[in-house]
Amino acid sequence: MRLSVQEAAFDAGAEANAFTAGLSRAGAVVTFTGRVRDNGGTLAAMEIEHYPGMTERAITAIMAEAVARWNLEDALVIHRHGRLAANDPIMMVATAAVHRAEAFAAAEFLMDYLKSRAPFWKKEIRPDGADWVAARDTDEQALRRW
Amino acid sequence: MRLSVQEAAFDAGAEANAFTAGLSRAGAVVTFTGRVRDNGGTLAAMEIEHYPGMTERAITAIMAEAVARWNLEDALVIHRHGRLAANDPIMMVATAAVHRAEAFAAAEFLMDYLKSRAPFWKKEIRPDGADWVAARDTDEQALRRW
Amino acid sequence: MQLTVLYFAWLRERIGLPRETVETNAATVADLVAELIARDEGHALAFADLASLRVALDQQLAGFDSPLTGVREVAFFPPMTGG
Amino acid sequence: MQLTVLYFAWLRERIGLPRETVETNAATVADLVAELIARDEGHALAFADLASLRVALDQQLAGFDSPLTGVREVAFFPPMTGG
Repeated sequence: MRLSVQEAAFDAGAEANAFTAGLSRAGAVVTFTGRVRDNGGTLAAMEIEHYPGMTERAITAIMAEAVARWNLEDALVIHRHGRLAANDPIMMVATAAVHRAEAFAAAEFLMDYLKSRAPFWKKEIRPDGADWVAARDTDEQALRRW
Repeated sequence: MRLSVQEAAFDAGAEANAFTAGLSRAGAVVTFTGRVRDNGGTLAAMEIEHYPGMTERAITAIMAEAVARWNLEDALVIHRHGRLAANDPIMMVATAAVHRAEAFAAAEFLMDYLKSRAPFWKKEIRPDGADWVAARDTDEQALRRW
Repeated sequence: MQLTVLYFAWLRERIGLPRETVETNAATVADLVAELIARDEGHALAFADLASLRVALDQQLAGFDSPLTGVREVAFFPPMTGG
Repeated sequence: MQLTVLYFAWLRERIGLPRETVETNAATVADLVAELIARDEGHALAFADLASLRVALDQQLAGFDSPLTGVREVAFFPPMTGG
């Protein structure tokens, strides 16, 4: 199980390969990569603020819960903060399990919790201004299925 | 949308990166990679037989359905046939959508259909014999949710 | 009519060949299966449990009651195990 | 008691600072918020709509009715938008 909260960009494919290389019993690996949408070219940058310390605690707790609940072989979370450009990777999750149902469920669970329970806040910077991204009701609703 | 039915191994990370590089509006990329489990060291090899022609037709139809149903930005399926070793990648699916719910749902849908509706058959080769892998009831059941 | 009949996986192994050309007047898949079973013990054994078999007509999944009108390629195989 | 109070995102911008040290006898988060609102217009504006805010006590999510006993760090912020 590995967590990295970092400012630097990351190579999602290389991270997925490194994650997979350590597995032996896992038949299923699911990855999710979140990217900065360019919003039709109107986005100049995205700034991600976080709460150092709580971020790591919250995500580690969520990962431990996912590993136990779906009997994962391994799990990975990378989440960036700082200033990002359009089409940059923001974060990724990887889960490995014997069968696919567990790997998919755990990846979706991790994403739902990261969206609404990990202390990150996104700000969209446009040429004409900036706005904090509002939380989506559908993200809060997504938590209720777990 | 790209489909490759191939005997050669593939680099799942490199394929995921190439898939992602072509995207602009997609905020969410989900990948699934299926691997040969070593079954505690008892597996000598896995042989995958397929039905050339029908394989491509069936998967292309499933992909087109997924792209339309979840409004995907793009989709990728790679599936190998022939002789594979333990821990080899068997296949991968990648889906890209504006938001994560659609990317996850489409990837799971594609996997459920590939498992039970694409004409592949797996044979496990052990030192002491070989067995065709039996279809799992849970795989057939998984189709009913779509 | 002349049909190409394909076999895959353990069905192919039991029958002992991957494909054969069949001259038949069978109206449906089930009629064709009955003709194949009558051929020899290998075919009879292979088709002993139709519930464990699937059929595709011209590369489209079909049922055992499907008509063979216009069909050129019939494939029989166990449930798929891809992915 | 002395508390470190942290602010994030638009809450930090409205209050105009990322953290402050507060000397307080507030029993609960709600009591502390009432004291902060009384400080100045910036705080009052920032805490105008508690339903749009979240609170963490020593880096654990909590409710506005939570007691502050033993707590050293209180953080206020809008709903998270990670992932």
